[in-house]
Amino acid sequence: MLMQINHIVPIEHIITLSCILFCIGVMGVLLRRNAIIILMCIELMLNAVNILFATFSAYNGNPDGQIFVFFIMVVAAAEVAVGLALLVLIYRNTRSVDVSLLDRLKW
Amino acid sequence: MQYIFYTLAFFAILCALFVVFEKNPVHSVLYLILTFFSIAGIYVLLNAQFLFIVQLIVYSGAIMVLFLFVLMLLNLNKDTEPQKSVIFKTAGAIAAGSFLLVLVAVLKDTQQSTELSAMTDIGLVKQLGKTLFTKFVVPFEVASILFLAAMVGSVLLGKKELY
Amino acid sequence: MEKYFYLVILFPLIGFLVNGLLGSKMKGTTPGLIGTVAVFIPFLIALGVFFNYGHESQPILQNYFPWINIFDFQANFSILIDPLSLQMTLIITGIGSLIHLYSIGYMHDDEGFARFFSYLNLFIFSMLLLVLGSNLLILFIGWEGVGLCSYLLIGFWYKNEDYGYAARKAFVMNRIGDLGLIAGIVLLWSYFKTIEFQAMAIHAANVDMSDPVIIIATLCLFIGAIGKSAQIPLYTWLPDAMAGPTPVSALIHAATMVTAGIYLLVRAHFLFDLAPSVLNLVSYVGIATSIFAAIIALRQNDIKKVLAYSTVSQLGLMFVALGVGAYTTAMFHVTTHAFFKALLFLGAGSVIHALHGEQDIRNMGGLKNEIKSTYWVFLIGTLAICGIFPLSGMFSKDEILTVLFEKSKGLWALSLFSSLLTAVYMFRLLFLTFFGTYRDDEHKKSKIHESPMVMMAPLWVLAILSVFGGILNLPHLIGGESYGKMAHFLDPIFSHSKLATEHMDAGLEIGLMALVVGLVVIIGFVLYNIYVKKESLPKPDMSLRGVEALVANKFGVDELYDTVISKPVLGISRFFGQKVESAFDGISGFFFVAGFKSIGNSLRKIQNGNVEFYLILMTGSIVVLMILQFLIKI
Amino acid sequence: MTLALIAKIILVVAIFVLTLAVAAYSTYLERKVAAFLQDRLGPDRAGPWGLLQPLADGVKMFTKEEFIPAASEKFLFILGPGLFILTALMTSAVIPWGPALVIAGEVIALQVADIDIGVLYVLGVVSVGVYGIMIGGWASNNKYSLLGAVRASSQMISYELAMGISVITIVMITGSLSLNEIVGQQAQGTWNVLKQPLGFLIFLVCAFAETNRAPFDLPECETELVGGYHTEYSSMKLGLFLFAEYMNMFISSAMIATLYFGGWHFPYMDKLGLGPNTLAFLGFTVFFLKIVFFIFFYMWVRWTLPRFRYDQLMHLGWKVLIPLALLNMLATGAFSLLF
Amino acid sequence: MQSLTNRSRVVSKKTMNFWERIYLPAIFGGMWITIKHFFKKKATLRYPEETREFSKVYRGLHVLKRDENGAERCTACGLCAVACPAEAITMVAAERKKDEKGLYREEKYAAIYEINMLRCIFCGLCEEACPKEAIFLTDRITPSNFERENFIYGKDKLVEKIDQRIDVSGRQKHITEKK
Amino acid sequence: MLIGLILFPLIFSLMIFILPKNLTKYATIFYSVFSLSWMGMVVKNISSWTNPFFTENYVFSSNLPSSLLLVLDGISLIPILLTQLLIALILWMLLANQKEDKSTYSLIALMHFGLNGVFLCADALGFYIFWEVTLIPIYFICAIWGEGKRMPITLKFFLYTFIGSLCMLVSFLYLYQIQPEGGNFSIANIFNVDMSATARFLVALGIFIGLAVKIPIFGFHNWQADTYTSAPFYGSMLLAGIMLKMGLYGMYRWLSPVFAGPLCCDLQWYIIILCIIGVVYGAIIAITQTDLKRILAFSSFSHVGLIAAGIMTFSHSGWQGGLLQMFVHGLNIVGLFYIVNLIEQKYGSRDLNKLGGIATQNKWLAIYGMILVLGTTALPLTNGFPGEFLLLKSMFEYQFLTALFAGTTIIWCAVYMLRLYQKVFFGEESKLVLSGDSSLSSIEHFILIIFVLGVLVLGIFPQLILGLSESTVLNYLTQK
Repeated sequence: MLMQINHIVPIEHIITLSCILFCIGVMGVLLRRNAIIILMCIELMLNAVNILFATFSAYNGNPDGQIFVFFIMVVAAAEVAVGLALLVLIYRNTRSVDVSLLDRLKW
Repeated sequence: MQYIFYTLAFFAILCALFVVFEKNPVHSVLYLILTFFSIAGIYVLLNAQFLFIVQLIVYSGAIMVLFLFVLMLLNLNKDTEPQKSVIFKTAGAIAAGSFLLVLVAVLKDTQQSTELSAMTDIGLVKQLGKTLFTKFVVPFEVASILFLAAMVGSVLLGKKELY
Repeated sequence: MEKYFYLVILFPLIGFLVNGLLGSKMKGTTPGLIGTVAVFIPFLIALGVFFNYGHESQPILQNYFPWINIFDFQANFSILIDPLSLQMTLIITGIGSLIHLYSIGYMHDDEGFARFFSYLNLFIFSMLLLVLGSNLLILFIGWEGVGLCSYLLIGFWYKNEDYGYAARKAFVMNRIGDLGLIAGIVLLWSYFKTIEFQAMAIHAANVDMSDPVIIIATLCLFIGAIGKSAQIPLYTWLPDAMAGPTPVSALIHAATMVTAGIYLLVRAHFLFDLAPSVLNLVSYVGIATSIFAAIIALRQNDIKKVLAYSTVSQLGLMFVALGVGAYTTAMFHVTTHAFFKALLFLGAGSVIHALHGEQDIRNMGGLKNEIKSTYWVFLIGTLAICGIFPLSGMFSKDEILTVLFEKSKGLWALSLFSSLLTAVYMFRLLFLTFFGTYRDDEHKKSKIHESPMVMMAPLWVLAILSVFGGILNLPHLIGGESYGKMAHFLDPIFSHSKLATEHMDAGLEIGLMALVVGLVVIIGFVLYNIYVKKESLPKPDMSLRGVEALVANKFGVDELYDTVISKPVLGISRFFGQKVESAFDGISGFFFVAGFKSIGNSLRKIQNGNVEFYLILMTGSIVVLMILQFLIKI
Repeated sequence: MTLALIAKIILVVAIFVLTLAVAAYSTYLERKVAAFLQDRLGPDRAGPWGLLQPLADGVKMFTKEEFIPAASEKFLFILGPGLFILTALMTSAVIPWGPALVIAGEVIALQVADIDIGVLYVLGVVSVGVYGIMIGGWASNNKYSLLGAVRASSQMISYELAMGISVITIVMITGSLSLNEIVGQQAQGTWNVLKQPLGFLIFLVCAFAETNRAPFDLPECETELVGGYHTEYSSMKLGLFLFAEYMNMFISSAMIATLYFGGWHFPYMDKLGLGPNTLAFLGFTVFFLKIVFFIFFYMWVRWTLPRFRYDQLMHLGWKVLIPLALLNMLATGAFSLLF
Repeated sequence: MQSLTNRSRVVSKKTMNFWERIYLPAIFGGMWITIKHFFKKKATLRYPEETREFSKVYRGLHVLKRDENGAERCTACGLCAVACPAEAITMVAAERKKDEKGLYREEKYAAIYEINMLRCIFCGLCEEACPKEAIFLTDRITPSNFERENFIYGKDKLVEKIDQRIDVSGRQKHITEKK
Repeated sequence: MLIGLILFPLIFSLMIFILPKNLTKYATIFYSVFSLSWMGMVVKNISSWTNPFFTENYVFSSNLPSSLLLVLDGISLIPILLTQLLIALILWMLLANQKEDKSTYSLIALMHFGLNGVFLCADALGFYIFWEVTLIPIYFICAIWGEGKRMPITLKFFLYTFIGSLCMLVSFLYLYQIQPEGGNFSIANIFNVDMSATARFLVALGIFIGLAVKIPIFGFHNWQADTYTSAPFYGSMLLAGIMLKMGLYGMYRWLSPVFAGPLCCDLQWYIIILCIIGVVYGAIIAITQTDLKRILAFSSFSHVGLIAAGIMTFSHSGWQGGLLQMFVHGLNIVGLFYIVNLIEQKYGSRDLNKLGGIATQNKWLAIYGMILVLGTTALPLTNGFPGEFLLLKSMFEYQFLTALFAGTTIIWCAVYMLRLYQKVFFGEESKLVLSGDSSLSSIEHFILIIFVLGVLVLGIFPQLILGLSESTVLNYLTQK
């Protein structure tokens, strides 16, 4: 039942879905100033890519893609852990998570 | 069958849009969780059980909880986020939009793929485990080191003495 | 005997090493004796070879090891024994041994006694290399070596800054000449593909006259010679070189080293023969130097300075002779000049020794009674250099004048003038030093003493040589059948010379001789009248005016060089060292600091720290790249 | 097909009812046990021995005033308890309740869905379970509730790790993620608790923490947070929260029993020579007894141990349990490699 | 300092050993204790069905006694009110009418006699102070009420009913002994 | 065999950190002796003096376009010999100075590693990597133990060399990139390409800039004097003695193969002009300097300019003379730096105006100094002469007037060297000299005697060095 998706849904549609999600993520990153939201949007982008991987994996019958999704998740988890820790730290210092305030890196 | 997919896809996109446009960060998080659930559903449709469950555990169960936790910890309710200037907003929207345009254009340009195979059991844990621990064993180990590093890093960052 | 000829070179070297390394531990005069022996044995060897060396003997080439041997340049460490080098060897070792002997007495109180002898031995070694080297590069070793020794010996009393300055001046001036010599060597190599004298001589026979390369090469060699033999414009170092101990002045700056230039020209005569224009230049430079130095000598009051300028003047005469192709004549004058100038210097040294370091002739006078022996030898020397018959100087000088008379009347007249000037300043020196009354305080007078035997013996030997040196190369007129022994001896060298001269009419020769002698005698009397009878003294330098002051001040050439060369060089050096370097600093600073800074400053505006801006920029550029990729397919 | 489907539907309904019933009676049991442990009698007025007390409570809950704070996020405020109970219910789908029944020649497994990643499913659902608390706590717009929610989330995440790792050891031993198979293997061999005493202990502790039970009931501790995340809740929404908690307790007891105590298996089960249906009934009974024991155990512990301080909780989770679990895993791995 | 009781223990802060630090034995010990209590006899009294025995000297709700003839004993002397530490008792005396002879034992009687039960501390001093053995504390419990004013008990509640005499002999004896 | 030359320094450099402090001395002695004897063994094993003597290739991965290709031929033999000798000497000097810092020894060994690599590696990428490796220790040496404004000066030095070497890297990468499929970085392949004249010019320019900074050639020299002055003495020695030779060596090995075609002839001419300007410029500046190290720096600048010019003439005498002079200059300048160091150590200053009369106090130092000064001044029968003569010869044959201009170096050199010598050793003793310690320890004597012997022996038998490279140079130049 489930295994028939590749006969029903054209792969392009899934790819398009992935693209749309990715671009929504990009848009979120660009539009929002809340660092947490931005981080979330990055997660969204990662997920969009994950869909692609999973799709190609399923359509090509090659498990490697799914393994990559797995790795991406690993990296995402690590990224979120560190990123959020950083955010908390930033918040402690600046009382805000507004990215536009984070211009101390400039020299 | 395909309706499930399109429903999920529609739902995912809708929720994703809400993630971006919702004022309240907590709502954003919740919408993102919904998006992730939809994506998990798509994984199921793609016969990727393992991914489905990992998506559930890792993204919904851990990452998003973490987000929510941080949001609550910092008590960032709505309206604390200052708005961007219109220029940046427009620029951002245009950039993202043209990005999508380009992506879709590229996609259009690619050749229509023919269906290749329909191996159904690749999403099973056994199958993935075999691949993971043979072909990808080194990246796997590296990933665990990465995790360790991330853990140590976040613990260190959380320490008060650091700043 | 010839087999062991390398010992000639080796002994002085050994002497140098022994004295240099162990000398400070030896007691008394041991280093002096070692030094003397180390020169005397080579003299004996050379003498042995000399007597073995017949007229028909071929030059002996002794090849020791390849020194520089690469694909396109070879120079062997080899020596050439032929009449010319043999003669020079004899002069060097002979006079060298005498001066060494003299030095034992002269330097015996000096704390650098051993050092002095090691330097002297090193000098002898270098000088021997110079004259014995079979190729230009070995000659160059010696050439530079003697320059070094000259430097070391002039600056022997190194605590004195002025002496050090004089030493450096000598060395640097020599170096200027050396540069010319190197250039010449290279040119000759590239022309002949050899720098061996013999090989070059053979090749030279097939070369056209006035080949431009040869002209430039000979010019270069001549520049070298100018430096070494103290000709205009590089002569100023020689008078200053009198800062060294007097035996040094005698050995190096009168008898041997300064004649290296003459030797070089003689050695390379086959090249100069091909370049008449250069030869002309040689004679012009020579005569100019000769007169110029002689004029300066007229107004010098330092006993050694007078002799130094005299040396320059005599060297000039030799160059004049060379310039007209009278190589043998020049060599003859080199030889006799070595005798009497060494004698004069050593005599002067004896005087200085007697007066405990006093060198100003205005503070002397009447010494002929105090130090008779010295007086006599000095007198002989003076007469010899002035060309009084039958002392050696007369023969050699006369020969030059004769040749010149034949070649060019103008040069002859000028040379004659120069010779007369020689008489003037020499008699002035003699009279002021030994005649009249002692002009310094009596206290000093009581301390005047005659030099010890070890000093006087060489003096007397030299005096004898000065007297009879003429025998070596008597003119046909006087010597009859045994005339021109030296010329005969040297004949194989010059056999190819295209400028070989014929002897002139005997009557004319006698006339010229008589003219010179007569004039000299007249000058002698006039000067006797002025300095002894009237006891007129040279005025203090301060009170001199006009031309006199100019002359006393050596025509201000030192000052001229100072303003024209030294000061600008120092100025340029400071300019480079401070201004230009800091300009470089500035430029590099501009590039590394200011340039990057300004670029950075302008780029910094992009790095405004605004994350959203970065993000939009990033996305925008990705879009652009993708569009490019899409459109252009790079 | 139809029979199986009907059976499945019946099973689902039955389990649903069972779960609710058990949860309901857990509240009764809680009071009763508490009373007994404190030398009291507990509720005994409603019905014989107070057996109708849960019903009375239900009636009370329903009849109480429905109160929604004005400053709250209304939708989320309502969503919170719903989500919580939903996730609590979902877990029961993969638990094998007993040996398979054989009705009319068809084997009907007493399990709603025998998916081969059952363990992961449980973990996943449990990890999602925290959202109910968090949303509810946050939506109350109350400091205490928010603190409760934050505590709940961090506690859940922290203990999930140790729990997951200890479950992994089980998976390592059995080589399967399917709960059914895990039980089957225990039925063949020994119970896992004997192989994994340390893992069991860790799992047990984590189960306590995951269900927010004392001594880990920090998200709702009355003395500090005045009820924590459900401070603002009243009426049936509070009831749902409490209900869900008991459901969680029930499910986690079931999990403990399944993973470590052989599920429906009891010693000498196959020696009895009984029919499959009897056996299924017996098995289910045994399993249920085990569950009841663990529910009792929950209560027992609750009334024995004092509540942790928050830092102690984190200390225990991160610095004791996770390292221990890792060690346990390593030891198990080494052991299974060596022997 | 000498401790008042001998139950105090010196607190030692010694570092715990391993077994103590993992707490498991302690936990199991605690659980053993609780489970022991599980099986203990329950202390609960199912109240309405069962009641607990009062003690002999229980001091409960007051009663104003009548004599054998049914006449009130109280003469409104006010000694009880004076003795009351909580000042819960107030009274108004009145003179007996002729026709009231059967009602009151003496000429003087308490027209109003009130005890504020919210103030009363059931100390029993009124009992002891009464010279006429008119007031006694019984073993009855003061019933609860919703209103404060209902706790001010008047004679209607205090005086024993003619037909429901309350036995206070135990109390009487006790007081007599005390006196 | 050759790999040992690279490996042992690396091992030692790491090992020295592990060893206890009191063993450092012995380890260093062992190491220096060992590396010398290893070198001796290498030379002894050379069976045929036609090129190359040894080739060793260590392939890390066949996928990499680069491998560790070590080649020893006449051109690399001489700098390698020099490196072994000088490193050993510098280590001994440090021991004589009782320098205890482990890290210094380690850094020098690291330097040794890099230098040997530079001189041996015939793979462009490897060459570049070793080239940069040498920068690390010298950076630390200058930055940690330097004096004066060491940080900005070291930074300047670093930036100069680094930017220079980047230009070189670009050229190498270009050369690699234009090769047909399957190309690699080995020296045989990398220059075996067809290029347009402009490209060739630019490539040559890039490589030249990288080398020119290191040498340094006029215009790229600004870092030199400051760095030499501020660096510690062993830093200056490493810089002037060996690192500078890297640039010269690079001209032989990496620059010369690019030269062909008309545009490059222009470049050749420009380079020579620059070199010669540097020769005179440096010499003239040296005349008025008062800091001994600065004089030596400018002297070194002047001398290497001549070497570089000689190399650029592409003549036998220029190349042979250059190789000889590389060796000799390394020996002399290090010896002089050592003497300067001894003076500074004993008398506390290296200012010309504050010194004087050392000859009276310390006769032997004066003698050693004199011989080294004469060697630098290129007096015949000292080692400076044959090389300088050959270089001048090549110059004269290339262009007479230019050469005459360049030849003035022998005059300038005499001027500033004798001025230096006179001011330091002659004259009346200055206060500092009188108060200083005027004795030489036996190890100092030993080290100085090695230098002096080097000056004299090579002066009399320059063929010892010239012979090593003759066939290689012949091969190189005839192939062109």
